[in-house]
Amino acid sequence: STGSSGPAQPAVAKPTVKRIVFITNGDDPFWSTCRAGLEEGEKLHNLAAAGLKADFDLNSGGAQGQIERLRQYATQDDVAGIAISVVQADNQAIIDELLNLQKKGIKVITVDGDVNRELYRDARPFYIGTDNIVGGRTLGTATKAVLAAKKVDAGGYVQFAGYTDNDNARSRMNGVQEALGAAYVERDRMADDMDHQRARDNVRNAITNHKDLVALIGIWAYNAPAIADVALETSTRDKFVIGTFDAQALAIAAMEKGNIDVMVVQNPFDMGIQTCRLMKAMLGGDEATIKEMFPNQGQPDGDIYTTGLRVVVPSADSPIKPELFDAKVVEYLLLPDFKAWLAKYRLTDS
Amino acid sequence: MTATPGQGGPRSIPFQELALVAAIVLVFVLTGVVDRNHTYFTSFQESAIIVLRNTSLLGIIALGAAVVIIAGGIDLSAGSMVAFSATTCALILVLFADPADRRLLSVGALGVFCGISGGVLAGFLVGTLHAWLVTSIKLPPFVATLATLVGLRSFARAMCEFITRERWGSAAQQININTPFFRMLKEHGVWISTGIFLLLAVATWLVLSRTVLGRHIYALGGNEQAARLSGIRTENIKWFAYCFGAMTASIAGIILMADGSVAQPVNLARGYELNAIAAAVVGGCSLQGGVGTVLGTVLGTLFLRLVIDAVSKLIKSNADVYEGMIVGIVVALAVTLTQVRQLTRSGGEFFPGIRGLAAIPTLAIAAGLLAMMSSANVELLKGRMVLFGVGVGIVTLLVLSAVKLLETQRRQTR
Amino acid sequence: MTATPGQGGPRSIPFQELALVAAIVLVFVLTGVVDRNHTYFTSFQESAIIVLRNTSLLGIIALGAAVVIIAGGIDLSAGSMVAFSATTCALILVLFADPADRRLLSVGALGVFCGISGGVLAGFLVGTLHAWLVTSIKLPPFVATLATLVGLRSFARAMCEFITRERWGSAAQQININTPFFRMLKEHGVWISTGIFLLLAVATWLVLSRTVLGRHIYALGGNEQAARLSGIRTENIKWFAYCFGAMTASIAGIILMADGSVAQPVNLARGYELNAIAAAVVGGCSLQGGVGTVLGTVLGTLFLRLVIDAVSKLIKSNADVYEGMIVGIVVALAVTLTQVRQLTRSGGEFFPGIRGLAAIPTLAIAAGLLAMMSSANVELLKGRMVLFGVGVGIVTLLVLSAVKLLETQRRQTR
Amino acid sequence: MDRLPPIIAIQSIAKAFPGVQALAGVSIDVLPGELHAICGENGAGKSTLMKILSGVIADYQGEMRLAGRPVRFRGTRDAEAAGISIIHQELNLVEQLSAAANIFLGREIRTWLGFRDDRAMDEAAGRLLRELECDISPRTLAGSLRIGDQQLIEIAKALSLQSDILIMDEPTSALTDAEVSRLYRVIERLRKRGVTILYISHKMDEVFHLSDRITILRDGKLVKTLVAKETNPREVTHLMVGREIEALDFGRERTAGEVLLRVENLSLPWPGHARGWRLKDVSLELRRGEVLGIAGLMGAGRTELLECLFGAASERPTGRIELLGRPVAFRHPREARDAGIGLVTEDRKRLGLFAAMNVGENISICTLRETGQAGFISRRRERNMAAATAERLAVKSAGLAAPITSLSGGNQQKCIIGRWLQTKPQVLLLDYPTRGVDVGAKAELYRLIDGLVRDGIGVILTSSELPELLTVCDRILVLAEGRLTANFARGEATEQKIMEAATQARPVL
Ligand SMILES: Nc1ncnc2c1ncn2[C@@H]1O[C@H](COP(=O)(O)OP(=O)(O)OP(=O)(O)O)[C@@H](O)[C@H]1O
Ligand SMILES: Nc1ncnc2c1ncn2[C@@H]1O[C@H](COP(=O)(O)OP(=O)(O)OP(=O)(O)O)[C@@H](O)[C@H]1O
Ligand SMILES: [Mg+2]
Ligand SMILES: [Mg+2]
Repeated sequence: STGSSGPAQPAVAKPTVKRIVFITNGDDPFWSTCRAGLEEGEKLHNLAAAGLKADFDLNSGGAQGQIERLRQYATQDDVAGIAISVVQADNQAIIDELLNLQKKGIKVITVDGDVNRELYRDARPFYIGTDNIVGGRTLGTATKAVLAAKKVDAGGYVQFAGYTDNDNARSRMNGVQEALGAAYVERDRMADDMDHQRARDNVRNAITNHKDLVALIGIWAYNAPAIADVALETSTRDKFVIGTFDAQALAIAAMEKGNIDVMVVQNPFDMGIQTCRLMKAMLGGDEATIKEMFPNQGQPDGDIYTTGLRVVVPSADSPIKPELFDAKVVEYLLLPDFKAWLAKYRLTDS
Repeated sequence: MTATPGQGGPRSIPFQELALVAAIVLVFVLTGVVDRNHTYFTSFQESAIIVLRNTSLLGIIALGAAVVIIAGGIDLSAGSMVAFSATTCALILVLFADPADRRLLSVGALGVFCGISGGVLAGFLVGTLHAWLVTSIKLPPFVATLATLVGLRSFARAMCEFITRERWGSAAQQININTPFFRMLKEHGVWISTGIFLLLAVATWLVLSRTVLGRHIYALGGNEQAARLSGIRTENIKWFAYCFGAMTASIAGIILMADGSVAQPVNLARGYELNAIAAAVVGGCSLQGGVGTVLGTVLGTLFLRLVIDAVSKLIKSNADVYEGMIVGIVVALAVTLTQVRQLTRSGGEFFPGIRGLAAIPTLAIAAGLLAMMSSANVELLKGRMVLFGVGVGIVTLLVLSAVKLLETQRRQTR
Repeated sequence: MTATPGQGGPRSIPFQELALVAAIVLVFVLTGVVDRNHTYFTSFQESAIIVLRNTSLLGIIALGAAVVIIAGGIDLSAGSMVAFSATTCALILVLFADPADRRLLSVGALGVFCGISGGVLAGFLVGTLHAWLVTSIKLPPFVATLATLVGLRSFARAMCEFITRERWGSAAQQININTPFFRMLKEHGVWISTGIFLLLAVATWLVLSRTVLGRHIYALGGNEQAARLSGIRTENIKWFAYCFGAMTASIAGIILMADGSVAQPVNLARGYELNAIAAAVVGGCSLQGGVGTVLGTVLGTLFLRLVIDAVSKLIKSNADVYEGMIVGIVVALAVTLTQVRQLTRSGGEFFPGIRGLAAIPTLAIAAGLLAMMSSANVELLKGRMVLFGVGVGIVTLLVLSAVKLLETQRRQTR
Repeated sequence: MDRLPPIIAIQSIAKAFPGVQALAGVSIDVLPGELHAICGENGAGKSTLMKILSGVIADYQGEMRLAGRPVRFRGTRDAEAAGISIIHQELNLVEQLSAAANIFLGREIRTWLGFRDDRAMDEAAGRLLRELECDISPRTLAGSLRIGDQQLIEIAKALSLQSDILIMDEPTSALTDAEVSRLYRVIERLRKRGVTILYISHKMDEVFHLSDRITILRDGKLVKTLVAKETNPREVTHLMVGREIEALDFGRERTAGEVLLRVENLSLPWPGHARGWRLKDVSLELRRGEVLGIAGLMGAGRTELLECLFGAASERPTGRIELLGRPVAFRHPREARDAGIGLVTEDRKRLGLFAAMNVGENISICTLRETGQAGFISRRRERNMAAATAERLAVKSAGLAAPITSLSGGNQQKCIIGRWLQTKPQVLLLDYPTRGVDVGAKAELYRLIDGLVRDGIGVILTSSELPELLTVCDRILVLAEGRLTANFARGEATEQKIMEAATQARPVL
């Protein structure tokens, strides 16, 4: 068993081993995949040789939790680098802590959740992750395709997320809205404060409250199974097109049963790997690798490394076709292929 | 807390329950009428199912809370207990499942049985722990269950990470349950949970109102020393009460797990303990102990959930923002109701002295803000919201001040 | 709750405080030594700052909780009050800021002043509301503050969404605060909050132990009826206590807002009320009222936070998984400590009857699981974790059984 | 009689509580069928001994033989099984439960299904209450009963056991003379049945009226066991306190001064009650330097009357109250206190003491403002004032820092009186101050009261013990069902006349 990857570290390891700590923005299974990637990357890029080890820290305490952790790590002198998925892009306090860490010579990058780029771009040198607005557009396009295939050219839809004003949620929702266009009316954006029970109740209420719904959009990973389940339980599945983000085990199961039309899947696994790669390079002063990852550094958005997006559809006869998407950004996968990929890395979610 | 004699005594309890029934009918009809879609009338069944699901779930926990409260104790740990039992059950499933099978599809009947009984057993053990802390270590129930409230959840999280790491090689913060049995349970979720709820309610009613044990529970809550001197083994009664409380919570935990087909210790059922206590209190249980009924608790739970649901029908979007306010106001009003007779009779004033004077603006401001915010959902008030809010605030201020004046008058004339 | 006579009585309080001091020193030294980075010694200042920051924040709330508890009440709403005052303050800033300026950079001195006093005023109003509900409506404090616990937070959320929608056109669930003044506050966050904390502590100490008001608070908590019949205006004392409780919370709210430079009603300071009560209880306040000291509360808070910090030093990452357990165990132990003399001297048994018998395996299982999980952090136990856990479990079982046996022996010989 | 073997043989039993040695090697033989009285000052250990005997206290030294067989009770159930039942000194009722439920609490009658049989219990309870000549319905909530009736429920509860040894620990402390004589009749019946009774009381007349033998305890030690016929109250009280109590008659040549307190047509409503009022048209005046006694049955409204004068009544009273000529209408005890009135409550534990505070703090609680300025307390002056008071009242305690709970009942009472003396009151209201106080302490309290009125304050004193009123008071008013029914001057009052006035419902004035 790979106990060493656990939340806790051997107390007698040599202090010369420096830690790279990955701080998440929540405790979604999404992150277990990312952690797997991190462990993979640790081996792949042989951090041990460089006297480094990657360490995964799940923050379930929101902004305060992240601030608290960043402060903690600032005091621990075996921490060499921090990779963080910022929970609030505009949170000045988090920015301050990031800057403070770098003042102490600790390398900091953002992964998956970036800071507000207009304001705080220089709070971190690099960002690794999805472009959420693109992700949103992709999901919107796919959903629209299915709607078109169903001959539904008007109606309302509701988007579900943990916090509707969280940065990545907002940009995804905006992307979806943009892509679905004016023909379809956004009835509501429902927040569940990451309470799964409430996530379900939100869907139930949406269905009873808005009579003209044609699509239900799940923005955060756990919204997908919530939507699918409720659609099933209220036997209204055929009334809605269901498009969701990420691929929780439950969501995959739901798609197998045909209860989800499309999943736009990020690649947290790759995020993990790339984090190790970049961190090692930054700490080892390996400019070549950095150049390789960020070829057009200095130019606009040159500090962004986008990990791929995947559109996963149940089967080949889905109305969603590869040519709808820009192949450079989006990888089109059928569910079986996607599951095969998961199996390859013994993953359950993505 | 100052005792309120006679409150909820046999004579007054029917009153409480009748009031609740009336309130429930009222809320139902009103909502059905006011709601633009008239959902309650048009799609009665779906609405009923939603309310039932939440009611039965909360109700199961509330029954436990009620018994503990009637016995003169308090159990703050219910929410954590729910998470704990769900996690325990899930982890047992993990151990029974093939390590490669992270969706727990491969768990057989034995695994399921062990899982469920494991969860319930966990409840029993925690209840025993509570009883031990309270009776042998002599901790006040509030402290003992406060400790487990914070302790159990983190215990569950730690276990979850540990076992998954050992079993799967990588720690997980939540466990997805696709085990066929629980999927099945989920399919018929409402009916099963409602069934269990009613079963438990009837059983609890039998125990409380027809058995000697029940009488002793009331006696313990009413006057512990008297109970002890009458030869009642009060410690054992407490043992029963806390075990009952914890076990109902653990049953709810398993249902919740099946319903969400996930066990997530971090925030599963956070704060449910307070809702359960609130439901019991709304149902007429007195925190001084010795007072309360099963029927009242059931009605209280139903009322609470119905009101919450009604609001989500009326305020079409983001109703959950208002849920807390609803619960708070309902609780305050319900308990006030149980006192109203004392209040009026004893010529007690509502706004005595400066204290009262200070309370008036407070209430006015609250009313004004509430009006302003809720007006956002009313078409014809759009744009005039601030005006409306201020108006309501001022009116409240005037009305309350008038009351205050009258009271001062009355006291002068005396 | 069963009264525990003499608990924390005048004589035993120094004991409590000395014990706490000893415990604090012990934890500090132990952690400093065991921690592989020896952070406490190598970078004492940073560590101290972290602990101080958390201590002062929790401590400010704990002081309020302590006063309410000593006065014989309870305030469950502190956490929500924190969120409420922070939101109020932030919203006032929003109103003062230019609608285009969502980072609230353009707020001037006046705005800041209004914001802060608005937040504190909110505290005063809520405190008044509590006092009114408790004294005039005669709600039990538990119920009254339970209602505001759930109500205030949702009220804050609703206000936040409403005002931002009205002002900015789009509803926000959180407000980022970049106002220069609060940035400045944040820069020197530790010192300011620590300063306020100490100031409040000294003031509270003066009030409680040197003034008539303070003595009356103890009297009220000790025996409300007698206090009233001694000519003490108990309602006004309650008014003070609840206002003090709410206002300390609102001050903490503003500090927390500045420190996090965000006001997020949804989950700001969730559960702080329980930590505050825990700190007060650890510090020797009795929930029966009439017992407790400021020094004890301060030490209790420090101890609680220090232990939590120590764990995050020892367990390098994800320490917060264990935080709950720590708090729970510390609280249980601390209160047990205050009783330990009664327990031993009154010849009370630890595991009486079947109840005791049932408690033993419970404790053994808990111990075993704990050992198993914590063993994951010890290198040489890797792989033997399960073995170790089971071992510890069995040992505990045997030891406790032995105790049980001895007790049975002793009662036989009697 | 003495030839019979003792049914209870208590052999050198000792019991220590933290701080106090409640019992030290007490040995008593109780003969079958006798009524054995236990006498002693407060804190002598009477109740403790009885608690041991009835299994309430399980850990003690020494041994006990029941009809020759050594026994050691683990709990009350063991004792009941062995045929011992007890009526405790303090009321132990569950107010939320009915009278019947209280009577059968812990021994509920079950149906064959194992469920509770409430009807059977109600009937049985009805029978018991009728036996006690008490007409309350078994279904009424215990909480809504008057103290006296609650006491009778306790007695019924003990009788329901049909046990052959019955312990009565101050059963009459809350009973009126009428109810007491009822109790006497019950006791007679029990004794005919051959029930052995252990009887504790501070009232000598009861002890001598009932008992065959009297055992006297002092400071937890056995002093002596006497045959009632061969001794007299004087000797018993002497043995109890260890010194003579000069039963001198107080109040000689006291001269009443100007009117301090005038009450006209005071009425106190009692909503939701058939009678409708607790007090009706009560008029009285209290002069400087006199002790005004108020007699009446339990529930007559004595406490309520004092509560009204003190602004502490639950309802708002109507009528006119003048203090030194100025009309007053107190809404809060604070106002009464500032106006110069003090009230020493009837229920010491519930309404008087601050258990968590020490002696000094208990004495000074009413006069803290006087000690310092601007709401601050001057510890030193507080201590001095308290010390002076404690000395003046001769409070026996281990200093001002001693916890109040460590004092005997009488001394606790003195502390509370002292608390009010510090407020320099014009009028002092004493509601049954000698309740549960032993003879020695009583005498001291009488002397204290006498001293106070001679210093020129007015005292209103209630008591359920007529001799006490007759000894101490200059005038005695009688309350019956909330109305004044008689007004006797010293000398013209006799127990006979007072009882007549107290039992008549219609006013004669
Ligand atoms: N539970 C207890 N804890 C501590 N001390 C106690 C307890 N019960 C009794 N005592 C002490 O033991 C001594 C004897 O008490 P006990 O009640 O037997 O006296 P008593 O003769 O019944 O007095 P009274 O006439 O007032 O009833 C007293 O000093 C009392 O303070
Ligand atoms: N039915 C009742 N309901 C509530 N409280 C009562 C009732 N009857 C009496 N009390 C309270 O019990 C206490 C004493 O009872 P009671 O009415 O007998 O006073 P009392 O007439 O002064 O008699 P005593 O002074 O002998 O106790 C008083 O405080 C009174 O308010
Ligand atoms: Mg006694
Ligand atoms: Mg009285």
